[in-house]
Amino acid sequence: MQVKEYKPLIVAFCCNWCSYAGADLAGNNRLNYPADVKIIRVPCSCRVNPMFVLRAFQRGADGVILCGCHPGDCHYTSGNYYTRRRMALLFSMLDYLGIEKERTRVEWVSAAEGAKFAATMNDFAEKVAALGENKRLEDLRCKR
Amino acid sequence: MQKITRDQLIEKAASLLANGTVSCVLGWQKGEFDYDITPAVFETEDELKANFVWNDFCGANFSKYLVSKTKKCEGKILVFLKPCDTYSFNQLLTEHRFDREKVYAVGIPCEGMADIAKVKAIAGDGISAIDCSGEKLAVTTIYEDAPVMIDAKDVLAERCVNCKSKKHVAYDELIGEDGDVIDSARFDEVAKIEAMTPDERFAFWQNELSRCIRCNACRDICPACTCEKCVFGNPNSSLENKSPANSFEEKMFHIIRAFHVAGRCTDCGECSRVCPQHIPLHLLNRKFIKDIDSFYGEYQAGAEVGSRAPLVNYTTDDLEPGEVFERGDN
Amino acid sequence: MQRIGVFVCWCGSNIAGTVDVQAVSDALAHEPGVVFSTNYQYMCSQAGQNMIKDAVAEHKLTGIVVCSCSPRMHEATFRKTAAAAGINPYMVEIANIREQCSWVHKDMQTGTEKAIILGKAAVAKVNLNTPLTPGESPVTKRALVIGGGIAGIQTALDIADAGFPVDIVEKKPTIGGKMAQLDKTFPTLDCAACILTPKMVDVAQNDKIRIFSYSEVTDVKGFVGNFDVTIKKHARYVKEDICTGCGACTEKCPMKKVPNEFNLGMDNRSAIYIPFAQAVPKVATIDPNYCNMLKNGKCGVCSKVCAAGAIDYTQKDEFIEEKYGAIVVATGFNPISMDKFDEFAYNQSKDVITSLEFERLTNAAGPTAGKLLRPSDLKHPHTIVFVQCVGSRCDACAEKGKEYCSKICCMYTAKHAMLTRDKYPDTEVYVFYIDVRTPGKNFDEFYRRAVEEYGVHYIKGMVGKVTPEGDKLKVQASDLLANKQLHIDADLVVLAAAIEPDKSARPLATMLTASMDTNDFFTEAHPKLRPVESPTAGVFLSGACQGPKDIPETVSQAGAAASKVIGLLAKDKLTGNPCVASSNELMCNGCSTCERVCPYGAITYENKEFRMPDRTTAIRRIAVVNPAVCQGCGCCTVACPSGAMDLRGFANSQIIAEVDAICK
Amino acid sequence: MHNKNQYLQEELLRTSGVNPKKCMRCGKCSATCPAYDEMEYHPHQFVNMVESGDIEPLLNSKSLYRCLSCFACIDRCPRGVEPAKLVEAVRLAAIRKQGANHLKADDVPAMLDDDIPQQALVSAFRKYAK
Amino acid sequence: MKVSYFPGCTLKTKAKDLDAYARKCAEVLGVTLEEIENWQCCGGVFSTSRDEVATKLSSVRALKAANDKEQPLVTVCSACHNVIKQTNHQMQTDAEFADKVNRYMAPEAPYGGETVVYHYLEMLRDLVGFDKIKEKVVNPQTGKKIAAYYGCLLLRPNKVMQMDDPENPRIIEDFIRAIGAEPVIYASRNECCGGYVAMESPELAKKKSNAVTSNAAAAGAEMMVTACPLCRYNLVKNGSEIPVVYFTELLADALGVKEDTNA
Repeated sequence: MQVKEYKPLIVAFCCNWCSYAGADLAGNNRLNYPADVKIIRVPCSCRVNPMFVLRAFQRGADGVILCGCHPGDCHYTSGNYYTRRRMALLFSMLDYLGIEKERTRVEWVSAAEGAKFAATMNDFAEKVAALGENKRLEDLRCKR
Repeated sequence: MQKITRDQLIEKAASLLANGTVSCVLGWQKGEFDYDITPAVFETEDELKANFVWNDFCGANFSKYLVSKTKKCEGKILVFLKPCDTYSFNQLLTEHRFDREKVYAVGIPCEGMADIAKVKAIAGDGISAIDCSGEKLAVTTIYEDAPVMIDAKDVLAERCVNCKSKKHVAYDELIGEDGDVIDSARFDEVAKIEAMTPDERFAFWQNELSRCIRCNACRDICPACTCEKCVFGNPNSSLENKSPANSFEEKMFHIIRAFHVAGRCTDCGECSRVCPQHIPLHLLNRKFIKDIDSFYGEYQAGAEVGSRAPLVNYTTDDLEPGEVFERGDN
Repeated sequence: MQRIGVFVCWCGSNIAGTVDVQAVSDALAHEPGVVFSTNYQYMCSQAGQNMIKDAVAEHKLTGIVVCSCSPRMHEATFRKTAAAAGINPYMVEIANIREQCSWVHKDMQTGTEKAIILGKAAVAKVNLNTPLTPGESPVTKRALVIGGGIAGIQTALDIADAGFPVDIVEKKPTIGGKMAQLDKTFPTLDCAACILTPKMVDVAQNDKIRIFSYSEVTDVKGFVGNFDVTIKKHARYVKEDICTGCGACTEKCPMKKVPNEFNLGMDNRSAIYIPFAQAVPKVATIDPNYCNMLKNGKCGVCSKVCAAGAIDYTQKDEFIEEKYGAIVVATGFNPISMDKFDEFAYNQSKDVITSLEFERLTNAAGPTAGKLLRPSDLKHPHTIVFVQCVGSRCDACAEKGKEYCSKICCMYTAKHAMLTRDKYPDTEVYVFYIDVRTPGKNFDEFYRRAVEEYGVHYIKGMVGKVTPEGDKLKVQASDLLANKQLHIDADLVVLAAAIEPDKSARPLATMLTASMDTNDFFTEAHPKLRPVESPTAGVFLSGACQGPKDIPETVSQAGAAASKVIGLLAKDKLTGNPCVASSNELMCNGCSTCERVCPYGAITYENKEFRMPDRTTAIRRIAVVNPAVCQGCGCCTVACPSGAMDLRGFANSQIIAEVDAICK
Repeated sequence: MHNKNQYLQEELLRTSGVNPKKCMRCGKCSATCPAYDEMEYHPHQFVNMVESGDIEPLLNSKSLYRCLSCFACIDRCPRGVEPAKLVEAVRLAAIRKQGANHLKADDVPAMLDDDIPQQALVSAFRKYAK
Repeated sequence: MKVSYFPGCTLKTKAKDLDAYARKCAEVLGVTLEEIENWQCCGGVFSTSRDEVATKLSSVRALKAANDKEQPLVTVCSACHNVIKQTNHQMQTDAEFADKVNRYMAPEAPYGGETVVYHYLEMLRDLVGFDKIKEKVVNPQTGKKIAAYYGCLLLRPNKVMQMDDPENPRIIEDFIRAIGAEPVIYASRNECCGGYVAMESPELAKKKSNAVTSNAAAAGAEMMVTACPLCRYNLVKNGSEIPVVYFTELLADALGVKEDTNA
């Protein structure tokens, strides 16, 4: 029997102003991180609806990470403060339902932090890979 | 037994109808069974005398009905509010969901409501009548001649065992005495689940939520769920789904529902009361309330009109989403 | 169904080196909606752009996906290309296969696979894109400056100089602000009045500038380019246009025991008064709290002596409504109250004063006609102790004072000390400091001169207690460098009180939906790059309302704010960002949740009549987004419980389509 | 820099609840101290010396017994450092040592007069002895 | 109105008059002072150290006794007041400390700082009201120029004591006005008299006390009032030029019960 190498699928929501630019900077500096990470650009981390996070898990993502400007640096002044509350509660609820807490993360990455972006993605991908496939929040109908 | 009587309430309603203060009354009426009490609109004293009910099964929270009824009723509506109902009442006012001018709210004390499941556990099936007027509940079944006498304390609904407040936070008029906010143990159950291992938690909820038949009763009764169009019924929302096809759907529905009411849920407990599958849905909402209290400071939705709910508020030094797991973690 | 063209860029070898561009364009050709797919060496080049234009024409494309570098690099380029080709620029999406793919992955197979997925996500999004048109709104070519101190004066003059009309609203009877109360200015020691009053006259004489003195803003509606402002003009009981400012009334007024706020209560004025000789407008004002005529109808002297007939005891407050395109906040500062710092005995002795009071005591137009005499007995003080940082740099847990450095105190104290030693060499001057902070052109040199040439005693340490006894102020202080406790018998103690934003700032911020920090200073749109703009479009900041500032800094910020205003008013129309929120009124609950998270105040509510399914009508409260104010963060879309609120260009359905495409 | 008094320092900071890092070296505590002239080490020095780990001189100094516990430095410190709490912590560290009482019962009679109130006596014992 | 009362050791010995007048005046003002049974000395000074537990137990016992009767706790002596109020505050805010205390005392219900502590002056201001005192004055102290002496313990640390503005207090001045006299404001009213250090260093106490009294005299005071026996001792012993009396004595005089008091 052939065992296919397990590769986690990670969805990263990045705010346009800081984190997406941070990801670009990681690219400019040729800092590697796993290709398993796929970035979706949103205007602000506060645009990310918990529904999107669940949707990603449903469709087969193994980890979801949100990146935004550092608190206090939001392009829209306060967006990431709301993100912080929303995701704190959402993650706590997922944990309460017994879903592995390492599958979700919020990280603040500025436009200057290309290295932090790459390091964060490496670390997150590694943690998610260690957990293996997302079973607890999967929808078998959507499996690859 | 409730401290105030049906007659007191009818008398109050009749006099408010008679002097023109209100044009209709939102009250309880008997359903198919004595314990199956449904909300109804009364317009005359005769109707009240014939069908109005007030007993240990009048758990229904009328606040939500005001959203549609105030739009339909010509004059003012009289609504009877138990202490816990007044929180939902305020929360809906905060969200501009009905016109306060069109409501005459009468606060009534509540000694706690009975849980029919607990009654059945004692008296058995085949209940033909329940008399709540005495010191004890007299439950008559089709199998026995003599009624089974049950102490109301033994069959209190979970939400009443853990009653958070006997204080009315909104009313135009109060019948009886006002009580106090109670330092309840309502978060103990949540804490117990939190103390489990992730595997145990997963198994616990898998077991509970797998019973969900997606009847939407929890949503339909919830006083925080008054959306003009619910996301779960909207084909464009990506959340629409009519049956809990698999465990993802079950979880998603309940997570999103709890999240939608987070910071707005007054913990009235109606969701668990009406769940035909006896899923402890209040434990999801209470988890958010407990988290909100511990992360952002105590907040009781509906305690006052116009307060800023925790999810539409922030401080610059809120805790980070990653830190929520460190708190109290072994 | 869209007709989408996919254009994969090689970026020379930047992309093509790690991504098989042919495989990408082939794979994407089969995606739903894609009718054309190709790749080219440099998509952003003229040739590449022409290729897109041609394809649009040939294949009747309605949407474009460019797989290339970051959208932050060339999104604008390709949007222009699309517009030139005749399709809506917002029908373009970029798949970032360079910065986020070819540059971070080494393996060709991995890179190609990821590039295809990113391309698919972009295609999925474009399938749901809709043409967007930026909204346009007209610009009212008039500016409002709130506050008539040096910040407001300079801003108004600069805006007027560019040819735009400006109104200044000042709550006091005259413009001039704090600078008018100062004696000399550091580090050049020119006289404040000599440099300020000509500017005040310029304002008065400029036909582009109107001054609403003794007035305040009571309501602000609207948005950038289109503000509707209500200004309340307090009744001054003197007809402004008739009064000549001769001053006869102030001389004859029998009520002369009114504390003179211009001299900080150190002397008295009459009930009808002109704050100071060079006031602008130079018009008398009757203080209704003290005027006997207004209080009990007995007097009327001023009316009798006024040759011009300007007195009008029946005048009422007046409300003026005016439209503005831009608003500049220049509300300034005040020294904090010394009540919580009574270890310095400010409330117990007249001879313990604040630095601003000291300014008046040394000012030729002040209560002592410029002679340095102490308030209690009008004697010349021979020992003066200056205390720095009173109420500044306090930790929040000390529960009094401010956490920030007030910035101007070190320099003005050096100035006071130097001037005192210059004029009165027989006076011993002590300055107790924690740190001397003098960053600024010629600032440290100035401070050193105070020490070296003028012999001011600078002592590192703080005063702990001031005990008035007899005609002395016993000062107990520490000298940290000598490790000694000092006891000085002083004649005058001067406190460098922390400064705080004017009390009117907070209600004003609420009216403007402009944000403030915890100290009530206005927040700038970006601390480095947009320091004179508030996050609220069309609202600009000038002077100390944004943070402690000295005069040169205030004037430069005032000019910067003016140039921003001029830039705005020079436009005939404002073009907005079309990626804004909009609410589906059929689904809106009117619950106000979105309004509470909107940082721009872009959401308002209106009651609208709806036909209900049962053929009745009902009035419902619904949210309305002002597209000119919305900046498109999308916070409201997540806050909205019913999903009525969505964001154009980043709609729920589009993001979900991207998620689905990535996870497929 | 090696701090040989690290354990004692941590203990002092913990029991006093003082964070000397908040100190901005303004000297207001020493400016306000009524017992300054009788002290070898002054309130601001307590803060600085504990922070730098230079604690022994303080332990052996009479300054410990001159603090009047008037709390003026606590109220007037603009940074909320509360030096008196640190003096108290160092003093306890000194007198809690075996035989290190500063005041012995035998010394007391000589200090008394007819009018001295009891509270002075009990206070002195609290402050000087364990 | 009934309140729990903690007299303290000095009020049972050297300052009996302070106590006797306080009791008599309370009677007149309609307050019943119920002395706590078996109270123990508070220790005279509060240790701010978080690991000092045993020395604070006597204060907790008094607080707990008042709490059991659901009464506020009133003290007259500034030192007792300071110690008890600070201990109460520590019980409220330092959970580790409160836990230790509760384990040590093992009360039926743990005590968490619920008792409200009043100084007698606060009781006059907040529970009785200076207006009411004014009404009850039969012998107004008209014409007397009186300097209030707060010392340190009444006001500081302000975060805990929460009695008045620590730098510009007015509670005693208001009291002086209520009994018909004229308060004299002077800066040293919240400076230390030398306290217990008087035992070991009488010179220091003399210096501090003289600074206070001379400042008050220079401000035109004819008399000083204080609430603290140790303050009074230091001021008087070190040769105050003007008399120093307890505020309760003045109050008793104003209320016309000075002669009836068994002081």
